[in-house]
Amino acid sequence: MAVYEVVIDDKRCKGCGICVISCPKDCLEISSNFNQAGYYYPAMVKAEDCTGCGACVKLCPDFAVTVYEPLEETGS
Amino acid sequence: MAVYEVVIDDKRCKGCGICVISCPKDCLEISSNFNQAGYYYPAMVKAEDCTGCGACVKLCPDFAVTVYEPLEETGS
Amino acid sequence: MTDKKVRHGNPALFNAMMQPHFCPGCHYGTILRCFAEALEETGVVQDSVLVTGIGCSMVSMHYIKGLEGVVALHGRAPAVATGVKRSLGKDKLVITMQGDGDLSAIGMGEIMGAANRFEKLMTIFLNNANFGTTGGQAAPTSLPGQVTPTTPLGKDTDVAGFPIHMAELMTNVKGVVYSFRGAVNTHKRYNQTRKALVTAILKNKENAGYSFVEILSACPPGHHVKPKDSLALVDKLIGEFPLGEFKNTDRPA
Amino acid sequence: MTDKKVRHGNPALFNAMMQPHFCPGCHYGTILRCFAEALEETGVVQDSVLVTGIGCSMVSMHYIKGLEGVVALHGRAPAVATGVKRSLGKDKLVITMQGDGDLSAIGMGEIMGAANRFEKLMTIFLNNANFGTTGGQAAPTSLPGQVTPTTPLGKDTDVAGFPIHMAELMTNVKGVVYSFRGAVNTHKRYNQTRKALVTAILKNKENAGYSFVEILSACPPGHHVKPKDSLALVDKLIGEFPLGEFKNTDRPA
Amino acid sequence: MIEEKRMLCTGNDAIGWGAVAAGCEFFCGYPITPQNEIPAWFAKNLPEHGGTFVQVESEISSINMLLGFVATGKRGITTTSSPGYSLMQEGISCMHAMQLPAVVVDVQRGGPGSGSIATAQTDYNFAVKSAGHGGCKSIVLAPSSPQECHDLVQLAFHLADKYRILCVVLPDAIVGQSAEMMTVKTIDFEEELPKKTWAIATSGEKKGARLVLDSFMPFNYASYFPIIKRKTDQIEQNEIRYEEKMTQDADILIASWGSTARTSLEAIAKARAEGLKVGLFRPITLYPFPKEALQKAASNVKHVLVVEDNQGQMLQDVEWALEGKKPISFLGIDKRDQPGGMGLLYPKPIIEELRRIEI
Amino acid sequence: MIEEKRMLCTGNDAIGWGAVAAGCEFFCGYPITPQNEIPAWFAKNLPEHGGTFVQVESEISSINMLLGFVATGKRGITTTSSPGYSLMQEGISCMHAMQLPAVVVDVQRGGPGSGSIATAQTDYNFAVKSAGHGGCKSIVLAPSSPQECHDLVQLAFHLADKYRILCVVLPDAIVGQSAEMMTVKTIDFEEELPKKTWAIATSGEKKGARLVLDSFMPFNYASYFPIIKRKTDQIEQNEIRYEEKMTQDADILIASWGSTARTSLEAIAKARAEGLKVGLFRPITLYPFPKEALQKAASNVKHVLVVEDNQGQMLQDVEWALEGKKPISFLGIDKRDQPGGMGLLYPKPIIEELRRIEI
Amino acid sequence: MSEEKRHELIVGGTGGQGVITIAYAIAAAASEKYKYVTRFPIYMATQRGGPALATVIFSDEEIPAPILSSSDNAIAMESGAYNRLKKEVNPGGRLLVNSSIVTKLTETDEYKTLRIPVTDLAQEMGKPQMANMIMLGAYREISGVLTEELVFKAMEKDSGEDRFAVAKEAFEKGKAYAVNNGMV
Amino acid sequence: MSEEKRHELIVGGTGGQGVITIAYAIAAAASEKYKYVTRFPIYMATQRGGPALATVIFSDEEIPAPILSSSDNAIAMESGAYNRLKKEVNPGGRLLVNSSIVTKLTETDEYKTLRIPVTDLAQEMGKPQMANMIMLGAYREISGVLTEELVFKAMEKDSGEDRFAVAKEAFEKGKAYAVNNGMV
Ligand SMILES: Cc1ncc(C[n+]2csc(CCOP(=O)(O)OP(=O)(O)O)c2C)c(N)n1
Ligand SMILES: Cc1ncc(C[n+]2csc(CCOP(=O)(O)OP(=O)(O)O)c2C)c(N)n1
Ligand code: SF4
Ligand code: SF4
Ligand code: SF4
Ligand code: SF4
Ligand code: SF4
Ligand code: SF4
Ligand SMILES: [Mg+2]
Ligand SMILES: [Mg+2]
Repeated sequence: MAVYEVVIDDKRCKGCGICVISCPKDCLEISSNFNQAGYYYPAMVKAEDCTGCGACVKLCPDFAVTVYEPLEETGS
Repeated sequence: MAVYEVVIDDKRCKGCGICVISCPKDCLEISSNFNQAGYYYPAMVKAEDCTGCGACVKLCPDFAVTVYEPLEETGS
Repeated sequence: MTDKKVRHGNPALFNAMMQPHFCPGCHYGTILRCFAEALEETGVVQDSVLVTGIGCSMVSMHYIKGLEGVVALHGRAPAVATGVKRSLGKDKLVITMQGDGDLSAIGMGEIMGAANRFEKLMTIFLNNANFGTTGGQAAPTSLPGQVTPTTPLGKDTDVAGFPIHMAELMTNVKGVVYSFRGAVNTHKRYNQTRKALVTAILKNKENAGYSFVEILSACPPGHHVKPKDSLALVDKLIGEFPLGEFKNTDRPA
Repeated sequence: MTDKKVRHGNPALFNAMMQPHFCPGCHYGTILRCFAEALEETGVVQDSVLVTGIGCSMVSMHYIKGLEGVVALHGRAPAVATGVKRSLGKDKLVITMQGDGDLSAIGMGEIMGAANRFEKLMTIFLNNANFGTTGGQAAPTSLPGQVTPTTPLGKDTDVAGFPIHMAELMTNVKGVVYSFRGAVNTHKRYNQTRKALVTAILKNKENAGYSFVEILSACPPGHHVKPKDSLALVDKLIGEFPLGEFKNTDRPA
Repeated sequence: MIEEKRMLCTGNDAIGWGAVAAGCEFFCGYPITPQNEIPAWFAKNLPEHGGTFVQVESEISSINMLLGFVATGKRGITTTSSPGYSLMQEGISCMHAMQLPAVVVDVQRGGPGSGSIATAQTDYNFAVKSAGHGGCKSIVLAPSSPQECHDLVQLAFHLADKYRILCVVLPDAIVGQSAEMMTVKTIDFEEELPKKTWAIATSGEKKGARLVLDSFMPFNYASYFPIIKRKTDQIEQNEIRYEEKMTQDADILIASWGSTARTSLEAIAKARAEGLKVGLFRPITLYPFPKEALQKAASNVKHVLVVEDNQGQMLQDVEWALEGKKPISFLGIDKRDQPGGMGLLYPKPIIEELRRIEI
Repeated sequence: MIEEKRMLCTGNDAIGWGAVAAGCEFFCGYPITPQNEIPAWFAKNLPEHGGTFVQVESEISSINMLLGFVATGKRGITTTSSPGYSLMQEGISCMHAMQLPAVVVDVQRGGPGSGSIATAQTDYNFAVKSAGHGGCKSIVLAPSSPQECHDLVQLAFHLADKYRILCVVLPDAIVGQSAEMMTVKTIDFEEELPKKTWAIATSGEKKGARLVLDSFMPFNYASYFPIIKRKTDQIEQNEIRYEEKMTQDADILIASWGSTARTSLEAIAKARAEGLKVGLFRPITLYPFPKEALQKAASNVKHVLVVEDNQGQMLQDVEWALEGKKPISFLGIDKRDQPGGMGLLYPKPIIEELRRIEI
Repeated sequence: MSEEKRHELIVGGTGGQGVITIAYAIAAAASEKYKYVTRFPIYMATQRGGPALATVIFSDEEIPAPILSSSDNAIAMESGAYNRLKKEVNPGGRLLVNSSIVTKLTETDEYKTLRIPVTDLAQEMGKPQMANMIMLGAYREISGVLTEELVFKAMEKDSGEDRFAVAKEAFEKGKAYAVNNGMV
Repeated sequence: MSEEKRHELIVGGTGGQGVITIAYAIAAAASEKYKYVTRFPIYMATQRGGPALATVIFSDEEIPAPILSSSDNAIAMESGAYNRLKKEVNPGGRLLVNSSIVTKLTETDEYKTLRIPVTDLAQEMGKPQMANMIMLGAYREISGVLTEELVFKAMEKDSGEDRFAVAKEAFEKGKAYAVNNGMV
């Protein structure tokens, strides 16, 4: 099961594909959806492979990617 | 007897003393004569020591020095 | 997934009101993120002023919360920054951000003048090997053979010269205490560049001298490549411009 | 003495109509002689144009017979020279002569721009570590502690920077094929400098690239020394600026 | 000489065509919007016409490089836009000092500083009133169409050589960036031009540092200013150019230059349709200013309206020419349709103003 | 506030004293004759008064460094002479775009290009008509003595802050290099100045990129030009300054500025001794030009003679102001006693001209 | 449809969408047929993504001003342009809208609004860059100005052979959409 | 000698001869006594050796112009300056000439010409740089303007203590020469 959640802010995305190329696990792919500006944004295709490394976040020029991890439930 | 003749063009000379300092044989000295512009120009004081090296000529900033040598009489 | 927290997100200093105005695939946004992270790490943003040059990065201060700035005339950022720094004094950091046209063409006199005067400034030099803003003309940094509006048959070194290596050139100026060239086209290089920015900021903070950080960047339209090929484009630039730290010295005396 | 001939006299190219306008003890006259000798040796004067900067050497073309020239605006000689060279083509030599204020202060952009554009020019850089013409103000080349009208307490490197080493800096530009620093305060150095000028002229003649010859010079009033101490003054400059050949390469490709 | 041809062409490209048609052998320049098409045009086309293109590291170097090139007696040009034109002032002044013939084009962009990259006519005073420090004046030509860009660049080269003077061509960005049908053709000005005996290194026989001695250092007031005076007298006498449209019966005269003259023309057509008799006076030479022609054109009108895409610059010259004899009002940049960089001065506010004027 | 004292002082040094008296905290500049005494003065004296002196690598850097300094809300100055003033145009234009208050001094030297290092008044048009590209205008003040250098520099700082505008002080080299008795004293202009809320990094509480947003990029015509218009209207209304001497009964009015006004005054004294009734009108603010005051001063004279050490520059403003109502003639640089750099415009040719004028 | 004496068009979008190219093609085609043609880019965005607008006028009579504050014809490639242009179409004129992107439209009877989902159509083709050529095809067909041949000639001149083939295909797609949806 | 209401002086020579220094000393001294003083360097040579000229005026009344095209008093330190100044001395005025260097003098009755061999006198002192101070001493004595004390005060302010002693010695030498040669 996927540990990390990768969220693309499709309004910000310009469909450059940098996140797709820079993901070491090839988790992302450009989808066939486009936003208001006409850009095709990416989607997660291999959620289970994602290591949460953050390459997609850091290298996205448009501040459009966020990687989430599960909250460690303390005290349980 | 002096072999080389060192001639100072006193009109050009600005009395800087560079020729005096740069002569390796200390042949020149600033004289007590001054020109129309008020500059004290140098004079030869040790003609016999002059090696004709040309340092005084080359280093004079005011194109004021010439070193002559005797004409070799060819065919005599 | 149940409850979650951000593992990798936008830096807290990023002004989320801004929608980056850069072209798809441009690395300027990435570099701004990297810079914002370095400012965050060093905690200096409240004491910093950013002076930008004219180029696609000219409104960079708007992207970072709490960063004041001046947009200098084309090429003059180091002079403007000097004025700001001389006024604000040792406790403030003044940083310039300039493109390669801005810094290595029209602004060569200003960067050399300020560095040689031993100004306690830092410069972030965005080298995308062309004049992005004006339509991709050749810059002094452009590669041999590069096709641009002003080199339609490819840059001919015989008449347009070779790419200038600013990070190396700066090492010859005694007032320069730090010189580095990085890129942001891989995660690792991103981190190295961030570290270099942190180092430069800290040098600036202690008024050690002039710090210079060159960052190679992609300009897809200028280089006639697709946005997705922007990472490979920077690899090509690295072929001409080696990455690394070229100078890191103490304050000279 | 009987019949005699000149053993060492003024170069044939020296325009004897001119009375040097330099101050007593200034080395500019000596440098002009040295340059005239190099032009004579290489036989290129009829094919040469001299572009001077603004400074005490600005009317240098008048001292050399048959040398055409243009007096450029302050700092802009390399740009003007480029225009002349691009018009006249490969068969003509275009040489700039610029002071240290002219070249390393206001003209830094132009010299770096032209050299980086791989112009086939030659520059004679007269470094007397001050702005002679305007009354001896500090130049980017001035020595730490040097007292001038703009550094009345001596040049403080913390606010005015360290002396810039142009001959070394130029080696970092790929288009530069020759870089040398000489002096004319001894007979031997005079001869070395002349040789360097000859080398640079020949490089220029074959359009190999940019040639740069820096010559240290005395400016007695600017340095508050007597004319006769001008030779020693240059020794002091050599302490900061080492003499020698810094680059001598073939035409880069 | 260039082969005659007709084409759809921008004002910016027309400058290239005009230069090549005039035998220009050199372009140097530094990119700046809204004239980037000009260096691109030269980069592509000048070599084919036997000329040399150089992209320079700054506008300061551009103007000085141009100086060096034209000092050898050949024709050369540089082009820029407002901030770059500011940077060229010292060099421009120097070319006047040396009396070097050359052509400089300023495709104006908006406002001071880095300003806007869009059109404006905010450089009138700057280009017309003084060629940098020292108070010389360049001949300043203001085209209002691509065809006129092409023609006036050729005229600029001609006048430059005729008077040994620097000529400035001053389009606004509307003129530079709009494309229209245009005929490329070398214009024969039917005047013999003086030989460039002052040029350096053009002949085998050496002339010494001619340029320098003739006109430069040491600066000789007595030999310099009288020459300049004679020259400017001749220029003011012979080289005035302007266009008049529908002035015969006009009650209102619009004085306008460059693209706003054409915008005014559209307003005039509509105003005439409403029965208002309006005419147009368009100076083509901004310096020399067509003072007497304007006086004549205005002699029977009841009101003069100056229209410029700026804050009122030619206005003072119009006031100066008309010596308080006619009521003069101004319509300018604050009447653009939009505040931002995309705003333009359209015919509409002009028509409204024409309706308001009481005659 | 500075201790009041009286001394023999050159106009150049007086600029330093005036600046320090006005609380100026920054000087940056690049050497150029005939104003090298100014940087030397600041290098020596500014640190003692708590200010910072920087010798810059060029005039372009100087003006931009000044921009950076004053952007922090403090008072700063740069000084230069004509060629350097040319190089500052883009920066000057930018300071208008950003509406930054600062003082720039141009101690004029002669002619275009590198020209002569001696005096002239050849920068009138250049300084007055346009502050670089974009068509803004600086307030331009022309002193005619060291005392006035000192006073007008203070006024320049005051007006700069009052209107958030760049002020230019425009001495000629005679004014800059001659020494006279002068009193150093901080002038109280008795007006409260607006707070510099726009300045960067002056308070703990951060304001974001204020300067940038307020007035710079993206360039906003609608918010910019109306502000400038309001400002210039106020300036033209409130800040006109001029001097009149012996105009009451004058048949001939000499209009002159800077040092030539004083030369004219000597000529006037001699002419009056010969029975000629001559008066002097001297604009002190060249922009705003004292148009109405000149009209008034000239209302009863029969002839106006414009005297300038140039080719006729203020002349057009005088013609513009007088609207063809008075005969106007000009006496200028070609009446110097000597052609070379040592030539000056002396009272003699002015007296001769006054005798020639038919009234 | 009868030939017009004077035709006006404003094309608006963002930099990178090729609005300038549409205007260029129309103007170039018109230059083969009309004595007077003007083409003017009101604003040329520097970076991709900024606003870009261009106007075209062609006429048998001299064109006084090359700029247009309102027009008989307009094309809006995205929302920013639509919001501007919806106020600048002359009564009785027409406004073509890229309805893939512009989804919120203001109803009006003043002029005709024609919705063409060119981004979707381009994606169908697998050529997202060709949205502008699709719009050009629709526009030519709907307005009936000039001739297809003239426009093709202009397009061919502007692009290489390969790209022209694709552009032509896109043009045809736009034409077909207009025809099939009763817009002609 | 009675005090003048207005005193005029032009000093000419070449850069490096210290002509400006003479003018400075006179003007500074005058500033202690007169309400109005002007001092103006007509030309400041850049390099040593170029022409240098300075004027001084002091007066009880306002001085309209600080420049002088002719003067009651003049000093010529070398030939170039002499050739200019010989035409600029007012009738009845005086011209002091450095007769060590200026050997060709034009005879005139218009004004008094006074020959002082200041370069020779300086050499006698072994201080070639002090020729200007010798001239100053002679000038003060011959013209009788101001007072010796005022001039000394000005000289002292301008130079350091050491140099003032030498300068004073030179001044005295000039004064003595003027007295001994009946010039006063
Ligand atoms: C004086 C002046 N000249 C030219 C320009 C036009 N201009 C704006 S940005 C730029 C070059 C931009 O190149 P670079 O600095 O590399 O920045 P990039 O756009 O690549 O980020 C130029 C030439 C200007 N604004 N000012
Ligand atoms: C634009 C401009 N700024 C300043 C000057 C004044 N100026 C003339 S020469 C010079 C510096 C001279 O120094 P350098 O180049 O070292 O020559 P040097 O006199 O020492 O031979 C300066 C600042 C000028 N002529 N033009
Ligand atoms: S976090 Fe790393 S592994 Fe996960 S999608 Fe992003 S780049 Fe790929
Ligand atoms: S890197 Fe960012 S902008 Fe590019 S495709 Fe991925 S999410 Fe979109
Ligand atoms: S030639 Fe040589 S040895 Fe003779 S005087 Fe000159 S320097 Fe001295
Ligand atoms: S080096 Fe020349 S100028 Fe100097 S003292 Fe000797 S001869 Fe005279
Ligand atoms: S033009 Fe180049 S540098 Fe500018 S935003 Fe686009 S990609 Fe980035
Ligand atoms: S000022 Fe200096 S550089 Fe100039 S001539 Fe005199 S000594 Fe030489
Ligand atoms: Mg770039
Ligand atoms: Mg120097």
